[in-house]
Amino acid sequence: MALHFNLMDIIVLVIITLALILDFYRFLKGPLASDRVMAADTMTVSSAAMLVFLGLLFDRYIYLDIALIYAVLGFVGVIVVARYLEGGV
Amino acid sequence: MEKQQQLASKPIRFLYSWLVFFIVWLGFTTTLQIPEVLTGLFVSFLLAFFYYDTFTGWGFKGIKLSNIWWSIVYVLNFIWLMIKANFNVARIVLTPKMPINPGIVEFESKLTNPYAKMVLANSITLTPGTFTVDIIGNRFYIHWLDVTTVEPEQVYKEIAEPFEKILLKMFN
Amino acid sequence: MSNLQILQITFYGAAILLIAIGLYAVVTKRNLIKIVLGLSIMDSGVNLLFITVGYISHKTAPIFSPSVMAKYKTIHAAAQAMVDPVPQALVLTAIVIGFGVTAVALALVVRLYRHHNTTNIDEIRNLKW
Amino acid sequence: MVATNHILVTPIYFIALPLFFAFLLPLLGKIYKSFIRIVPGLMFAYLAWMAVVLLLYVYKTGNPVIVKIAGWAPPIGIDLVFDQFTGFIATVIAILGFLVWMYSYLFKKVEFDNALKYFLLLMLIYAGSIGVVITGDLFNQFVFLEITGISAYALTAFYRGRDGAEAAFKYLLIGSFASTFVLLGILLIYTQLGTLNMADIARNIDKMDPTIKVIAFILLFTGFGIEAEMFPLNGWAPDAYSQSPGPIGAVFASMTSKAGLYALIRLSFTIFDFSSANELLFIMGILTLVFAEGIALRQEKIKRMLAYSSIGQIGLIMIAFSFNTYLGVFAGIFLMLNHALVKSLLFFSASFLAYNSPHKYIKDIQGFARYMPVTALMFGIGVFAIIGFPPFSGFWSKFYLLSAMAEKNFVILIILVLSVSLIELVYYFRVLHKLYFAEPTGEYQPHTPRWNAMLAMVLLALIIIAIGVYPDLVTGFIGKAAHAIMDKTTYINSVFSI
Amino acid sequence: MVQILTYLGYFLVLLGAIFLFLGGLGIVRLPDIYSRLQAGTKASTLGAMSLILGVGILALRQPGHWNWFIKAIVIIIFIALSNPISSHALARGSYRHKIKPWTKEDIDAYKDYIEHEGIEKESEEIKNE
Amino acid sequence: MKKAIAIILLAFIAVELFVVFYKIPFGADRMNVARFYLENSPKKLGVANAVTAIVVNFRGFDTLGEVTVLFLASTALGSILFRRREIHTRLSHLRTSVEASVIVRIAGRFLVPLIILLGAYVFIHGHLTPGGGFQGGVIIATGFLFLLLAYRKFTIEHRTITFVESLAGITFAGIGLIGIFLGKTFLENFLPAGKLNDLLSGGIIPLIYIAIGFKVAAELTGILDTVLSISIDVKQKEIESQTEKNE
Amino acid sequence: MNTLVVLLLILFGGGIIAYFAYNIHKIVGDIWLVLVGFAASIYYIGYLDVSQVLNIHLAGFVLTLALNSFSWIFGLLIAVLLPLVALYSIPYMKGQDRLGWFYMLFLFSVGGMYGILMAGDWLTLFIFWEIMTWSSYLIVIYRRSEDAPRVGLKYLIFSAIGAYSLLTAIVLIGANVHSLSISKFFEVLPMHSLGFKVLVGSLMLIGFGVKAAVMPLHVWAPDAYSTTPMNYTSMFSGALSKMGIYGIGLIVINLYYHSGISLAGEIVAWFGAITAVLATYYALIQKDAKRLMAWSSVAQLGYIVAGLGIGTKLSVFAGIYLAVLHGLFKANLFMAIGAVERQAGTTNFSELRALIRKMPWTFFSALISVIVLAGIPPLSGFVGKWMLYESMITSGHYVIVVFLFLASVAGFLYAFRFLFGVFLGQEEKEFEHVKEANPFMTVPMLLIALFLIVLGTFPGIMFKYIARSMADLGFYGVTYKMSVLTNDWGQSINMQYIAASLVIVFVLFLIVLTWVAYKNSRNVTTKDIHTSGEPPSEEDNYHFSENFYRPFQRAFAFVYKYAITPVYNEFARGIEDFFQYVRRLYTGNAQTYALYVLLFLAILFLIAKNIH
Ligand code: NA
Ligand code: NA
Repeated sequence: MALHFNLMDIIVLVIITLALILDFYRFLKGPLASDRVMAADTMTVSSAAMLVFLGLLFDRYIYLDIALIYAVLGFVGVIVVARYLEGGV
Repeated sequence: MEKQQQLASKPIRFLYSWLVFFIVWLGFTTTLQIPEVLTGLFVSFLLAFFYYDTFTGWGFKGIKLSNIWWSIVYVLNFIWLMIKANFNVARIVLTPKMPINPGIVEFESKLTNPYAKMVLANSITLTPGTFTVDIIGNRFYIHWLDVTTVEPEQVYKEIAEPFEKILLKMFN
Repeated sequence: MSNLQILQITFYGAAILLIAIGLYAVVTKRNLIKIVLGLSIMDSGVNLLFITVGYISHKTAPIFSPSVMAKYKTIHAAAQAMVDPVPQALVLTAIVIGFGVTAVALALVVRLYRHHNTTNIDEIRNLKW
Repeated sequence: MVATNHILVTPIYFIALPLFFAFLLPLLGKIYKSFIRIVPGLMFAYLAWMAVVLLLYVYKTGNPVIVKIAGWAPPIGIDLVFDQFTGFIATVIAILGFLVWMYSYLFKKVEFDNALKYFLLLMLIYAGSIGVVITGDLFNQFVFLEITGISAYALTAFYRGRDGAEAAFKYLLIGSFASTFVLLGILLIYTQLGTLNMADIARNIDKMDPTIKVIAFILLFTGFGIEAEMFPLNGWAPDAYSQSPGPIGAVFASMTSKAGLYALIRLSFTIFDFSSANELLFIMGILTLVFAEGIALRQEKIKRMLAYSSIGQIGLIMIAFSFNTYLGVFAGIFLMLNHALVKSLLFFSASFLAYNSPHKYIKDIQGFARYMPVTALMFGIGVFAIIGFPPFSGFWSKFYLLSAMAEKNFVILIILVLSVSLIELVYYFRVLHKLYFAEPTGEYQPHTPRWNAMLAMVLLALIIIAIGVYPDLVTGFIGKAAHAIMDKTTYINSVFSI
Repeated sequence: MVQILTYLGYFLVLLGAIFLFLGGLGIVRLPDIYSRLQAGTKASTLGAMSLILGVGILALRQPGHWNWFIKAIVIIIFIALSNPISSHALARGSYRHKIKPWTKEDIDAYKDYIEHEGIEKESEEIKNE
Repeated sequence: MKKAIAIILLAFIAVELFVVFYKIPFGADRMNVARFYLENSPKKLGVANAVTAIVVNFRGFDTLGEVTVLFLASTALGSILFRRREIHTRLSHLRTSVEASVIVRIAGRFLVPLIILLGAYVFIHGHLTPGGGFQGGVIIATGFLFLLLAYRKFTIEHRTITFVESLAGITFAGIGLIGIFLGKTFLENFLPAGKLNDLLSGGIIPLIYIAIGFKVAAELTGILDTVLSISIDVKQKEIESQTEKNE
Repeated sequence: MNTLVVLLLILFGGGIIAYFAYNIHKIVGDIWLVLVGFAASIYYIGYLDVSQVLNIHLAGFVLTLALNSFSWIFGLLIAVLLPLVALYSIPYMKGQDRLGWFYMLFLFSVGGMYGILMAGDWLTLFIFWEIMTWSSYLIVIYRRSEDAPRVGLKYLIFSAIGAYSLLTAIVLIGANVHSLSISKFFEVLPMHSLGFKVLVGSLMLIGFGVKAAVMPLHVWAPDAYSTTPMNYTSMFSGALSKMGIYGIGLIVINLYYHSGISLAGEIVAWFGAITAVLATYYALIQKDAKRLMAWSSVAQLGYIVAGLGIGTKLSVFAGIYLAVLHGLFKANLFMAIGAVERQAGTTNFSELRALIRKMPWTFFSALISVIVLAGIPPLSGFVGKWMLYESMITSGHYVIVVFLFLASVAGFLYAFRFLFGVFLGQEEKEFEHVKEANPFMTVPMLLIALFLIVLGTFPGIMFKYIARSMADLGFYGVTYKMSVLTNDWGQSINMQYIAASLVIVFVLFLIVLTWVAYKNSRNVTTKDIHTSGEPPSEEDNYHFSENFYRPFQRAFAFVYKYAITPVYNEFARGIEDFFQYVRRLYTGNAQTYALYVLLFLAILFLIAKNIH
């Protein structure tokens, strides 16, 4: 597929990637389960956004659907852990 | 628990749910092809059949011109507050020493409608610098990144009031 | 070393590493939960390998969506520009199966824990010889 | 509406119907509780009947029945191959399925708290095993192997009072290794040939890179070897056999292990073109045989003993196939049949003999022959058949096996196999003697089987004796089956002539 | 028109990306889970919303891509609805999991509730139902 | 010792595997039957998503097996963990003693139907988009998971789950069998292929995917409910031991 | 219909019906049993068409039923014994349960024997061999005595060793000769390599040798013979063991002498001789009549094997003759022991004594049999031994003759011991109420005794058939007149001459002896007054049947020390211990199993790497 990224696109992608790296750092470091879940949730949102942006770059409408589903799953995942933490599971 | 005082009649609530679901369906499909629309009507019909009872209490009653107006006002207001607060957080994060004074404070809300309370809570949460830890009755427990006061009255003024005054009008 | 080679080493290496890590966890970890996690990791490694193998450079997802059709005009041309859909289909199956197995494994762990009051695999050895 | 050549799609019923009824069963149970037991039975009966009809059809016409699923001819679509070989094994499984059902029909009243789940799992393990055998697609085989596996895990852990969960966990662990290796093997083949159809792979196998081919073979061989209970990959097997409900031991012996074996055989005979595959099969067969039978000699628990014995039989079957001669393959198929029949009878009777004993020690059932004469007799018939006394069916398979060895002048091997047979004889007759001569310990109450279980056992015993007295009942089919599995070209051609 | 859309779109996209980055920085730097929830999740949420809206606007440049915009709005609405809820739930869960907030001046109104009436009273109520 | 052996063995196996896989060029086109699938899923089946065409039609038999695996897993879970569903339903109030926060509870009211709607959207469009029955089913099950988490008293009627999963399973297998009764083969398409990228295209494929969607949703929900109810057993045990002590 | 099949049907069908008949009522069963016994016997002797051949195609093999003169003579032995044993069984088995089961197996085993004799091919032979084996095994364990598991397993293991050797030989024949026909095999055998001949021959001999109880494969025999109900032991030792002899005869003559490896025959002869000697010495030290006779059987079979092994015309002739005789007298002796067991309740020498007054007919028939056994002239045993010694001397096997002679002397000793221990000596009050056995038991015994006397007087009656069977084995030109056998160098042994002159006198002498012994036996108890009411110690006992040959036993202690049974036991234990150790491979830890899998995979990878 012929890609025609402009500079702006690349800057945006780099920034998001950096954000993801920071999130991932927290995910690895923890130290608590809550921290990891929070980091994972942040990563979910960030990567959903990135997915949407990539959809634009690749001209793939489908990526939007994927991003939406991704966000939904991430959301429920956090709720699961949250409920587990408060002893509600 | 979250009992509605004055529920709309079942058919109304059903129709309302159906309509909302159908609109969301259109949002999902983003097309107006006949099969898609018909499928959407059918699917939202089924879904409304199962969920109208919990999905809405008042049905179309909530949709008044004034309500819509206040909603728009609320959203714009919220966005503005959010952006403002976000820059605030950006400042905190980017400052090497991180000038924060976190803590959990409380205030009493004047809202009675649970939906309104939820909107308030979410708004507080979405606004950087604060988030709702819990709601007990009318008491809101707020985690505040930079606590300036612990007095509930003051807290209410600083955190909740900008939202609540519009919300009171919205959910009148 | 070409880009493709780097990608090849990275992806194959990562996938096989995942498999090996999974196997290692299964073989050495004492905790049943960790063993099950090991199994899952193993599965993901295999799935990653499948997806990797299905990738064809410079080709697109195998969906003849309106935009794709608008771009390539004919089905044949579009088909020429797509990656191998089979590994994706297979992986979908493999994932679901892996999920099923993992669910059963966890259920077994729960029962073992209730029965033996431990999740240490070394202490669960009523059956031997 | 129904096509005139309806028989040509019937193999699909072996999979579609169990799945269909498995899905339907919960609903049927709501309508009338006994449906959950009756309906599977009707289905098993119908499928057993279908299997025989289909096998006769294939036998008479000489043409395999090949179903292209979803209307796509192989290698595009998945195909089911019901030829003389796969058909024979499928028929054995189908008949055993029916007998296991009959045996279990009332079993649950006492022990099964949830008949629905039991019969569901039974139908699925049945569909899985037959699926492994009749599918013509490698990945599809993997899917069926997993269905078989998961049903087996669940059935192994079916009883809560025992160590079923432990056994099931071990099974699952090793089974997951199997699926990983199988998947990797399939992937390697796919990357080389771009196809998953067995016949397509077989005819193009020389296009594979030799190294990749070898590794793919090894991975698949190991994976299927685990399911086939090959030594040393069979650590899970004795536990699973011994902890599962009684009839499930029979299911393992007659269905799942057969499915694994079939996959191994198809791999070595059709898909790959290594001559060393046979050597591997040979060596592993011998190891499996010797270790399993030797260890069986030292077992104190009846079901564990039967389990090791079952594994030993698998080793014997592998040896038989490894000769790659007509006689050897013939013997192997005969052994498969016998193993399915006889081990089922043994598990059937043993599980009732040891019904009330929690750990199933052999000493727990001593003297039980006086309380349960018929059940004990059934066990005895099983023992006679497995030892290979004429006129029980085991004799013929043993004779063919030894003839196959003699044909290759493997005198040492004959002596080895017979020595192992001697070991087998010793431990089986020890049990028999305990059963008949020792004083009951009085610790456990005997539990006489209900009529349905009795009927299932008697039917099995009659089949065993009938085959023993008149082996021509099956030798015709076995002969054709042996030709079918050995004739790679015909397999490929018939798959692609559809 | 296209130009306006481009500038507006890229502005939002860039803004979003920056907020995502700030969020990441926040969750790395801030001292405890609650503060991190403050900075991280919300900056990220805002960032994501802004970025997605930007994409929706950028897509409008192409003819027939209005559905992108709609879908983007749908996603934004979903994120706006779900994210505060998950953050809140996580905070509440963490607190009830006895993870103390990091405070300078020991400001914790919630502690009183949890310690004096909180969980016990709640479960008492549940039992009496 | 065990670790050392494991490391040596695994290192060797991994290296061997890597060496072998390294022979397979990355990103190269080695399609064989896949070529046929790509050309014909739009042409003959009218399915835009070739993966879906493979999953539901060309290799639909695999998918039937896969659906069976899920069904099996939910049955197995029930069989491994619980004796009687009735007891479990009766004691479901023991599932948790902590109520979810009011925010979560209210959110559940309007988010869950929307999540379910999304799931339905995904599986209904399985033949057009990367989604499908499995993905849609998972999303719907997620919605129910949310309900289970948010409402202490929310119980799922297992009868309903059973009903849905049975019906969906029968539909899948039944659609396959209809092919036979129409003189074709199992799972063969007997409906018009339709126009590419239309909702009403792909013959029986969307029907099957819808069935799969329902089935997966029901099964996963059942599995999740079973898993979440594990604590019931534990709590029941606690209560029992306490009453024993008191007596 | 093929008469051979009819005979088999009579026996097997009869067996199945007997099961049900006995379950109806014992009398019905007994009537049926006797009917079947006589029917089979009469059918065999009178109606069987020996020339008939039946080929059955089964499982891809041709199963052939055909009888020849050699096998016919063994069949005749069975035909004689079967009805008599059936009659004998009626009172003997009175009061036992599961009679239907017992007699079904009984008839099955007899059917198996006939099947073996009729087998025209190795497969048929093997099938019937196994049927005979397992039915006899089930009879051995029929009584469910404490010993039964051990004895049964021992019998089964040795049977299996034999059967598996046989099976190995058969499949080797099948693979190399491409036919399982027995006659075809012997026809083409000379064309095969020496190695093949030796291998197949040895395997066959091991197979048949087990049933013939040739040392060192005899271990099972004493136990099995003595544990089994005596009515079956009479068939067991009388007829069933002859199936081994039949097979050895086939092999030794056809394989070794007709294809020129006579050395192998010599070895067989040596095995037979050693068996005869050792078993005899073991018989001497037995404390129980059953076991004594069991050992005696082993010894006697040794003679026969030796005779067959030498492989000359006369030795084979003698072997066959002795085989038939042994069948008769040993059956008779076991029947007598059975009668004693039934009437006196024990067969232990230390308990038994002086039954002669109580059971004179039993004594008489036992006496006749013992005389035949010991080879005392003028009865038939003497003729047999004479021929055997002569054949050996003329063929130069002096050492074997010495061995057999030693065995013969010792045989006399144990025969005497048996008679003395059971029937003679001081009477015991304990046995006061013992009566003579039921006529159904004594009459068959006496009938056999009568046969033995007749055969001793007119050996020629048998010679006719034996000579015919010799022709089947390829020994032509055995000439005989009534009671005159021409030996190898043309001299004739006029049996009638020897016999007739002595027999009448001898019989008279015996009658007198019996009568005198009967008269003179006193009725004293061991608690006689001379011990002053004290229980007599062993030394005081007048009746010293216990430790009868203690000095002898001491003298030959070194022989007894080297028994073979411990060797077998050690071997078995070694195997069990080995697998007890191996068993630990299955550690119970799933991770170990997983490691095995990885190890397996790694090894295969390694091998693959080195191949390519
Ligand atoms: Na699939
Ligand atoms: Na799809």
